[in-house]
Amino acid sequence: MIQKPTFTSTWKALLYLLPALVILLTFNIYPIIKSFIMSFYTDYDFFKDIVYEYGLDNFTYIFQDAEFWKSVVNTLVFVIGVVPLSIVISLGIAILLNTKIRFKGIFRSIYFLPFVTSVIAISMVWRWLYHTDYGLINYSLGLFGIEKIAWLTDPQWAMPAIIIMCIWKGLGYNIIIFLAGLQNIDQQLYLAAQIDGAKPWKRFMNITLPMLSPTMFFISIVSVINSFKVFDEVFALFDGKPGPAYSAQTIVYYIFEKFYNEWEFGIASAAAIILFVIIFLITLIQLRLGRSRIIY
Amino acid sequence: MQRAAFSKGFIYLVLIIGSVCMLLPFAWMFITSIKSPGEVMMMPPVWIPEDFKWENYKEAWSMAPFARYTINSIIVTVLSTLGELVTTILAAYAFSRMHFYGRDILFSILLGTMMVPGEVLLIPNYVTLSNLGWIDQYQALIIPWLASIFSIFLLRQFFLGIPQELSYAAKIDGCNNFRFLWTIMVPLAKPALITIVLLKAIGSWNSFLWPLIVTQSKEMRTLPVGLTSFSTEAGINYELLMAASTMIILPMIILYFCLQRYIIEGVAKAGIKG
Amino acid sequence: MKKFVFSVLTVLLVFALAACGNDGDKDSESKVSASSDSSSEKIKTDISSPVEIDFWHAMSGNHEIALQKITDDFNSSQEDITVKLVNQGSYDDLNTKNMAAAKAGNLPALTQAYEDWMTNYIDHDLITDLTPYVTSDEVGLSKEEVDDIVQIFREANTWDGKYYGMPFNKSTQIMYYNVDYFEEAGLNAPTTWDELRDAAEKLTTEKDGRKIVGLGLENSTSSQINQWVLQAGGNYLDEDSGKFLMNSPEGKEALEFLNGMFKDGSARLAGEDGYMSEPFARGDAAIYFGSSAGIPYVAAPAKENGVNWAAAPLPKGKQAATAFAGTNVAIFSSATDDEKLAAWEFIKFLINADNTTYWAMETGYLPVRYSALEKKEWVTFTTDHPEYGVGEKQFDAGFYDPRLAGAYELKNAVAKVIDKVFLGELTEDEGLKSAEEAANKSLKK
Amino acid sequence: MKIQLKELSMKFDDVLAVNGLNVHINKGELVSLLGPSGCGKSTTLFMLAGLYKPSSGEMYFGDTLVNNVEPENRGIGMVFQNYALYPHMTVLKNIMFPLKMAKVPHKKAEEKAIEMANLVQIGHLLDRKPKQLSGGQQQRVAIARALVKQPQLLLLDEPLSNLDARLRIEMREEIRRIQQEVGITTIFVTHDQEEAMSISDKVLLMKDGQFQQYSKPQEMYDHPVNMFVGKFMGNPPINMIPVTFDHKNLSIQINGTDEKLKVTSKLNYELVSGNQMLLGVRAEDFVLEKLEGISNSFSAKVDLVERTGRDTLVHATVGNHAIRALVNQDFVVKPSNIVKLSIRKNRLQLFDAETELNLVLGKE
Repeated sequence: MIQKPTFTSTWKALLYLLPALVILLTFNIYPIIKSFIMSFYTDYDFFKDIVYEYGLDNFTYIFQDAEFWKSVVNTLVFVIGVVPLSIVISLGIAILLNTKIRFKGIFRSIYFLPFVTSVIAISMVWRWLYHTDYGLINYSLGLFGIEKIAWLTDPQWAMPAIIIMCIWKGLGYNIIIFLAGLQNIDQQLYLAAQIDGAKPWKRFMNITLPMLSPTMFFISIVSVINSFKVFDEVFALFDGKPGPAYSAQTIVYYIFEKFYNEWEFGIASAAAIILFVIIFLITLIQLRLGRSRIIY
Repeated sequence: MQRAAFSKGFIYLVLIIGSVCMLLPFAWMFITSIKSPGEVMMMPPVWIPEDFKWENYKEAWSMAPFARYTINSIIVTVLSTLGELVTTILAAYAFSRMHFYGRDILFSILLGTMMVPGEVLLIPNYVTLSNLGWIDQYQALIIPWLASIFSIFLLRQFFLGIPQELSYAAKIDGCNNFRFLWTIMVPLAKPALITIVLLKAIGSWNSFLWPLIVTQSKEMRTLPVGLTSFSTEAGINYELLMAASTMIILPMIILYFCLQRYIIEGVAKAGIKG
Repeated sequence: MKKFVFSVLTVLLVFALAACGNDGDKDSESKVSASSDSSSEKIKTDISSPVEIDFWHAMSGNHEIALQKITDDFNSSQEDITVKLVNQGSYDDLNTKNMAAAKAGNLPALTQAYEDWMTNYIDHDLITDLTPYVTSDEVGLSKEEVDDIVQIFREANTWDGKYYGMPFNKSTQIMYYNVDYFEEAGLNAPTTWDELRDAAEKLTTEKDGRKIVGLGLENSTSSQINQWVLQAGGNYLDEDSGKFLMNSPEGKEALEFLNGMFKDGSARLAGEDGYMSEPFARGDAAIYFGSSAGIPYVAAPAKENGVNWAAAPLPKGKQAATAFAGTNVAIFSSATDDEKLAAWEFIKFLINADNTTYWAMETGYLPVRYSALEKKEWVTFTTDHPEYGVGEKQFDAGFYDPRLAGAYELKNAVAKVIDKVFLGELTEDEGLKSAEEAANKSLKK
Repeated sequence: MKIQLKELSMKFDDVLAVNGLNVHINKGELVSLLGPSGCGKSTTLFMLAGLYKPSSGEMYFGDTLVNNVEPENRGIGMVFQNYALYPHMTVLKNIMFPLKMAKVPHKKAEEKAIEMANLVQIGHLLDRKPKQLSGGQQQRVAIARALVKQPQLLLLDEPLSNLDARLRIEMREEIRRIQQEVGITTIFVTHDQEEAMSISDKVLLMKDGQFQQYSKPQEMYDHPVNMFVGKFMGNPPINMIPVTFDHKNLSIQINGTDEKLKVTSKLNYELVSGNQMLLGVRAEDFVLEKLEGISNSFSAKVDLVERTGRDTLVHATVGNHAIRALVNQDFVVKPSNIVKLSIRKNRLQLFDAETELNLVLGKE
């Protein structure tokens, strides 16, 4: 059904769009453009809103700033730590939940529970769980004879601490999406494979995984993008600091720091643009890989 | 037969261990919240406090203006959710059912902006709001969140799935666009709308960075922001901290258990289509 | 998916175009000089109509209650001025909000401010020169009154001979120690580094399954490293030449001293406890270096836990040095004349001898006037509570943080490096070297 | 209400979906718009409904030009291919919806809706939701909803295509019954020629947006104006045998054979472009004989005999052309028999090979 836009229809549609557009233009589009422009401010009086100089200095600064590279590395470690593990665990649980068992609904609800809770509140709880001397985690490890770990105060353990908490929090979301994907697989395929003599493992490798590839693809893209933007968890878990000796500083934290603590708008904006470009490139690569891997 | 029973047992075992891991933080939060200060720091940990110190809740509640925080959180959550619902319905209708110049380009631009990390928007937005004189007022907490590209996208997809003929039929039946939207499309899109409302409500209730930045006085803080400042005040009185955390998390858990079917279905749908 | 990519490219293009269209138009404007000759300014000396002013602060808990009391007293003492307290969270939050509000043009009349913030505010013409108020015949302070303000605090509020603020909540580092533990071990409160080290080592034990550390330090120790450097006889930063001086044998000595104790476990940072006051009050640390403003935070829980404690001046290294911290009050220049005057009236009230004494007794901050120290209430009070008197004993050893513009960034940058040394990620030498690099980098900006 | 379309055209981007349609529909008639998919029949219907605006041409309802009249003001009812029932409303609410929109008082609207539901025989299903109904029942609800406003014109867009074979026949009779009971002018879109033949007063046949023929169904069957119409109507399809025309003797010779037939029908010589033609004969119009010597006949070799109970369908070859003939079931014939075929009187069509037009002059 093809209908052509007309002047009248455009005018009418604008009325419908107006409320949303006013908000989105003011609070989404304009700030993006503004931030982009700001990344080229090299000499700027924030209070008087005067820009004395434009240039690429901010980008030069960032590329030479070891702190920035550290935060890039940290973010990458975080992404690599969270995404694959989370996908593997949630896929495993989703597959178990997709079998003929009882209390399926209850299990599903339990796994999803962390997703609805406040990052801030639950991070406080994790801070308590991670406590070196009185935390439940070290106590449990102690039962297995493992020495106390200074999760929140040892720079080497800060990233693992945050990764564990984020996996815990995000697991339910992935499980739900995997379950939806699993339920979309035609059961006849399994019957056919069974008749062809495929054992469970073979059925998993040859039916489940390939048929699940679009879901997997979706989850990996979403998780990677979200993981690149991690901030709240870091902020709350380390009580407003990015870990001991900045050991868990992520890119967004770097941006935040430059913005709010140092008032370096140009540098912060430039870092934000770089983050955007990184996410964009990685998504492109994923799309490329996805195209050749996805079976249907 | 035996093998099947064995593997079933194994499945239950794994799922139960997993569930325990998922629930333990909540349980520990609650247990700690009713302990006495002495029990909190005891090793090995105390699983059942000697007596349940419910007064921890009272103390935490009175140490900071949590009543005010709660009211603020409710106001902000309710108003921004309702507002977003209206803007989303109207915009999704325009994008899914109306033909106008620049529709596809506009939609693509909006979708493209979803890739930009939200933190980038904070400072320019702060400046905009302060120019409007809205800092430390409800407007600042609500108005920027009255529209969401993600929600519009989600609802548009749902609207596209409703047969075009329905709108033709309604047109012939004498129903104009606006009325059609509210009497036919909206009731039909109920599942999608519930999803949008729930995700929004959860997000709004839990949001942190924005209220932190645009509120100045204690009277305007929402619960998560209040909690962080409380955490500095409470120091390492973990029983009070956990009591406060419980109070913030509990409403969402209740909401979740009442409406979990919609939330889970909604996430599944939004995920698959998105 | 092609569509998706296309859309993103479209967005990028839009930005690029927007960027091109917008630059250049402001280049021609020249920088506006920040300095202005304010001493000759005429000020308003009477209030024509009732004024309400906001005071943005970062006080919480007991401190906030005490401040509220003084403010209430002020509000009921006269009719024209109402001061409204607005808690802005932490100090960092307060600074952030001041900056943002300056931009937005909705600054309050009054704020708490550290010296290095004030340097920055002065650069941007944000705060008012208070000299005309101080020297005013009608509303000013007499010579005696000016001299009554503790000298080091006065100096800290003076830039080029002009007052930009008045000291308000000033604190100093003091040493808290657990009397029971010291008695048990037969030790006296340490007065030198060597004694400190010795005591810390001896008092680090395990008791009933609980670990007790000899010396407990705040997490902010790295940003207060200048105190240790000064004690070691070195210098941190030269305010006049803007040179970072910590990369020196004295700096190394300070780092090695601290780090040595961290390494052998006789000292620790508060870590996940946030502040060391609680663990100390719980008996988990034998000695604790903390702010005098933390006295109420130690006293209350210590009483609850039955911990006996006392306070003493910080042990000396080559010399005695203790950081004076805490903020001043300043008036924003965006306020109207009436508001400025109202704010000035409030400042005078806030730091008069009675109130500064009351404030000090309630909070552990120091009285900011010499006359307060001699007040009978104060003398009695400090006799009953000797810990409150420790701070004033250190006035001579006091120093305040460098006030260069960008000092805040510098301190942060250096602290980050020092933290790495404490955490064993860098050796002392590496730490000093990269601290110098970080400092020079932020000085150059 | 009579309907008149004058030079009606619709263009989507570069595609001419309907091209210069001129039609006159009398009051109370049921007209089928027939044609293969993509021929423009639905587009025409949507223009009549006012859902599409024609690119050019005029539409008259009665004497009123309705080109710019909004759908709701045209006095039409419409039934969609997928019924387009409002899924969240009960049957009653669905039927009442148009009345509600017209601000008919609730009580009266309900009465009318129930009356209409009874007419389409779903009075017992009023409280159900559409999902709980069978296809046929949904169909009836859709019709009731379309008729409840008492429109002047009823538009049906392939209403039977989603039903199974038996239900389709039942509903088609039902639609005819209701239409005649209400006496409403009705336009019915379908791609099924049999459906169109059985239900309509008149059939409008279209192809690629072009008008082909507009006449009574039997007339269209008996006298297609061109090869397309001939082929589209009837099952089994009409036999088309290439022939060469002998103008002098008024006879035709089947190409590739010596078989000649005399042509007795009157031909429209103005349409002739050469002597290559196609002989069109419907399967039932062949007369089959075993015997030699029957005049004006030709021989063919039997390939296959299909018996379907009522009829016998004989597949045969003449020259190298396959033909099909329906014969009386008493007639016994076996594959590889040679049979004689003649054509019933006045039942042959001759199409010009180049213009594809029917050369036989019709009655009109």
